[in-house]
Amino acid sequence: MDTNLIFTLGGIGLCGLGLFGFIYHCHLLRRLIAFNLIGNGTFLIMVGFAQRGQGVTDHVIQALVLTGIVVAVSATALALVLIRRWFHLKGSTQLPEDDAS
Amino acid sequence: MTALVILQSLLLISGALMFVVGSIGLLRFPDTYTRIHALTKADNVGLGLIIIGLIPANFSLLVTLKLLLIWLLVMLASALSGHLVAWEARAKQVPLAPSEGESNDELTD
Amino acid sequence: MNMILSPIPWLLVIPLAGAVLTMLIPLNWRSPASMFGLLTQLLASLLLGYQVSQYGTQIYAMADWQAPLGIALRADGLATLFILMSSLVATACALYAHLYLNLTKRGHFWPLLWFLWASLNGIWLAADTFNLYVGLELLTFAAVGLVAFASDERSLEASIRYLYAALLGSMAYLLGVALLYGAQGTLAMDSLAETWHWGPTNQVAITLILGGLLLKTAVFPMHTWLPPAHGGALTPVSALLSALVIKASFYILLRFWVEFEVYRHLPSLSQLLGVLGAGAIIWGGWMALKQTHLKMVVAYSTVAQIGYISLMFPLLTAENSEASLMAYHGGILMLLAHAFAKAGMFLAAGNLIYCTGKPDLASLAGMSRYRPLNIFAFGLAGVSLMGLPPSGGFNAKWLLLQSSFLSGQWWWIVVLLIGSLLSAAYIFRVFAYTYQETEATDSFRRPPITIELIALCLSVASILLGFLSIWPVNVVSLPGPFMEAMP
Amino acid sequence: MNLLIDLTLLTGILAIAATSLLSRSLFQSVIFFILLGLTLALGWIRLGAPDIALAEAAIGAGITGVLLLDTLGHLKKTGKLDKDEHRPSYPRLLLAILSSVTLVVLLLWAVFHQPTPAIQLHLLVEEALPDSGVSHQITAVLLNFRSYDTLLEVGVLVLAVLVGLALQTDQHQQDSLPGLPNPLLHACLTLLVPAMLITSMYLLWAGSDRPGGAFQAGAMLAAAFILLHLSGIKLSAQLSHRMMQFGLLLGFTVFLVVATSSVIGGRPLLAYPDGGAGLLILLIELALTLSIGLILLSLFTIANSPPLSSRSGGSNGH
Repeated sequence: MDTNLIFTLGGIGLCGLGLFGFIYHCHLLRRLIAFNLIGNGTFLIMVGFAQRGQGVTDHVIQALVLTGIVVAVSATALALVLIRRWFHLKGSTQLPEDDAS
Repeated sequence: MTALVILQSLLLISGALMFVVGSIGLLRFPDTYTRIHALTKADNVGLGLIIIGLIPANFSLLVTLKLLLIWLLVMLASALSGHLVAWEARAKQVPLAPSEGESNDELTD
Repeated sequence: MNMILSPIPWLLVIPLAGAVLTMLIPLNWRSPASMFGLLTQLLASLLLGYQVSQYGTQIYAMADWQAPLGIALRADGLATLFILMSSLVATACALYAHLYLNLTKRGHFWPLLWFLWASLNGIWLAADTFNLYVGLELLTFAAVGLVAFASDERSLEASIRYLYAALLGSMAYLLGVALLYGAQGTLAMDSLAETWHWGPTNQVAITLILGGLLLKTAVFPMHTWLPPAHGGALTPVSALLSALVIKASFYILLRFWVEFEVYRHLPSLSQLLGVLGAGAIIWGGWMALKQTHLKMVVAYSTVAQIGYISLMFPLLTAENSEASLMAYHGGILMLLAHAFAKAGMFLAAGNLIYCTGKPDLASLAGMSRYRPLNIFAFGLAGVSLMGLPPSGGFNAKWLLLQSSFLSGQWWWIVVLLIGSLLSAAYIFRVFAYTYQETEATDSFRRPPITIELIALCLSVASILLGFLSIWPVNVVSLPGPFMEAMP
Repeated sequence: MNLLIDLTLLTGILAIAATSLLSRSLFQSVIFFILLGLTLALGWIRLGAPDIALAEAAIGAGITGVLLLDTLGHLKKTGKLDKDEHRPSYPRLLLAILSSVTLVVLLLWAVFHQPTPAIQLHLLVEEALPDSGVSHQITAVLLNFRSYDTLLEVGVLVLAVLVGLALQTDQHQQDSLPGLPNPLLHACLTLLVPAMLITSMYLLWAGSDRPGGAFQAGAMLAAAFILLHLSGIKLSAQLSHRMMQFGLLLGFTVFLVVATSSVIGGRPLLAYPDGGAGLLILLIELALTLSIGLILLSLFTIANSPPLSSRSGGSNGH
């Protein structure tokens, strides 16, 4: 059990938890948090799994994760803008329950 | 050398203990004001102990100064945030805990 | 080749610069500046088309670093065709938007459109898996922004649904890319294909990537986010989304499918995709038949059409290379015909709604007498979508039918026939409404003739494609790594 | 010993994530999410990725956390937060459990059958590093080898702000957040803000040969801006709308101009001229830092400004 494997497993756990929350919850903020959990899990898997394969610290994948983190924060901010507008218009924090994806 | 290691370990462990005590205080104290007290005081002392414990590990002046700077900034930040929380709580008239009563769950509402 | 004369960088720089510029300059200058941009984009795409058909596939090393270390762009026949398609459709939609939106809305529309265009070109040209991820995110944000900026309740709900589905899809894609990198140590498509081996890691990676992309393409049963988003957006946006945006994730799917020879190793997956496609054809057609709002009919028709395009996957088999080639050509033609026909249909539908002021079908009564040109545009697009001769849609369906015969998978023929009947039904149903004469109010707004002509041009293009099918088929068959990996 | 630390961190991360996901109180969820970011930063250090640790703490935990908390506060202020939170349906729970278990099993299967990668990209990076103009590998990858990705990524950031702006009709509207009139806070700001600015510049400078870089520096700058904003000193009020927009786009523009100039010079897009790479990278990073700071601030203030009353009824108005 080396560090890379342990954190890869942690990433898998986070992805699983996040996906569960993303589907299970209706509240838009909770689903957003769940999405961020999947994101963090994916980043852990990216670095842990790549470094486990290469056997050294892999700076390429670390750079990619930096890009990923910035994209994730933009996504979160965009979603929050939409959620706030939705809340303002409808006074609700979840989407109508016809057949939410 | 070993004496130094023992001293270091003592400092680090007691610093960690301070954090533990602070966390317990945060969970167990009855109202906002006492919780701030537990948190900030224990954290400042705990971090101080840990930083003093870290200095001799691989002594260099630059690193020592950086560590002390970290301590200083954390103390400043925690004092300020403690003050702000208390100030806001007072402005909202969050009551002090009655001497024997139930805790009012400020943090979890 | 001279670096200045290569149009590849300009296909990315012009839209990105257009986005920055249209954010900075005053509102009333944004349209003229964008018109200039449209012109240069068209020229650049035509130049690329010429160069690729003359000199073959072009590789462009970004920042002068060769592929596994740096990012390479690759313009092969498929990419070139998609660049030309997006240039033509986006230009038409942009001109329409310029005439359709008011000054403030237009001001916000231009930068979003330029970002959308930049991401589309980036995706068509990309030959790097992570670069595709960033391109997909850029595309998602631009598309969500365009949906949301109608800024009423319905479009806001649709944009939130769309954003959440798309984010989940791209995260699944990224997870797959992470696994591929861990297994092979590279992100470039070419070097991935060279060192590819079908271990469990790669299988899981491909599953995740396909899953994510299917969600983003809105393949049945993951299509629920699509109809509200495409039906609820402003008209030119609906056209852009249906004609181009969903094609991007499909295009990536196709590239992965062929270049990594997924069809050879996971044949059961290709049958599954075919079943999903069949489900989409039937369910989308059925739902389109039940809608009461005009744009929702068109949006559900997109769901069904995605189904047709997905039928190309089970027909791309390793056993019968002739049938596979036919299916590939049929699928691409279907995609192309759908891009033009659906853009034309959405614009024509938007014009009709503009006339009546109401979005529902019942208020279309009398339209065929009042706006015959518009109904004609709608009808021509309908001909291509139904697959009646002579149209691009007919040729595409014909190729798919023949391919099903050749490879002995007769059950897809049944699906194709049922789908055609359903699409005929929902399109004639719209017509039936327009021929009704009621004594209800007869005061219609008159749209400018130019926006009707734009819709007509797109519909005519989808019909013309029926006569010119040989040209796109030749372009997508130009030799390159993609064609080498074909069965 | 290290194994023990790793396993403790792993357990902590999973426990915190589960709490953040399943806690009844939304406030607790957000707080635990921020806590997760900080714990993950420790994890990144263990993985030998100090750059990501910095970014995770500053962006993942800091900026995301502030955005979430602020939205939560806004929802609370407008009342009736938890009222419409009925429990999700049973089939939904089943679907959630099924898909997450499937995902975990698939991923575990994939991870434990990892082949040896055929290509060792890090060798190529080391080989090309002397020509990249910087000596820190991550900065070299981000701003030289894969600079195209970074260009598009900055585009994503700009686009997020753009969408936010497009959803506001009146761009000159000030946000509703009153500043905190606390005297001690304002006194401390004179000490804290310069310290933050210096740290930000240090991070930027360090990026060329040590962990750090434009994104971390930009996040630090944004933190300083947001702190100022919260205490009532509004940058958006000080700068004109046009100046603000120019600042938002500066980084992207500089990046794009540098990229295009190399095409006009007859080289591929984004290729730096011989010997000028280091200087140009620093220039781009400087502009990016400022823009990222402003962009992250705008993402915060846009979310904050009062949403406008819904516009004229029909969606297809001319």
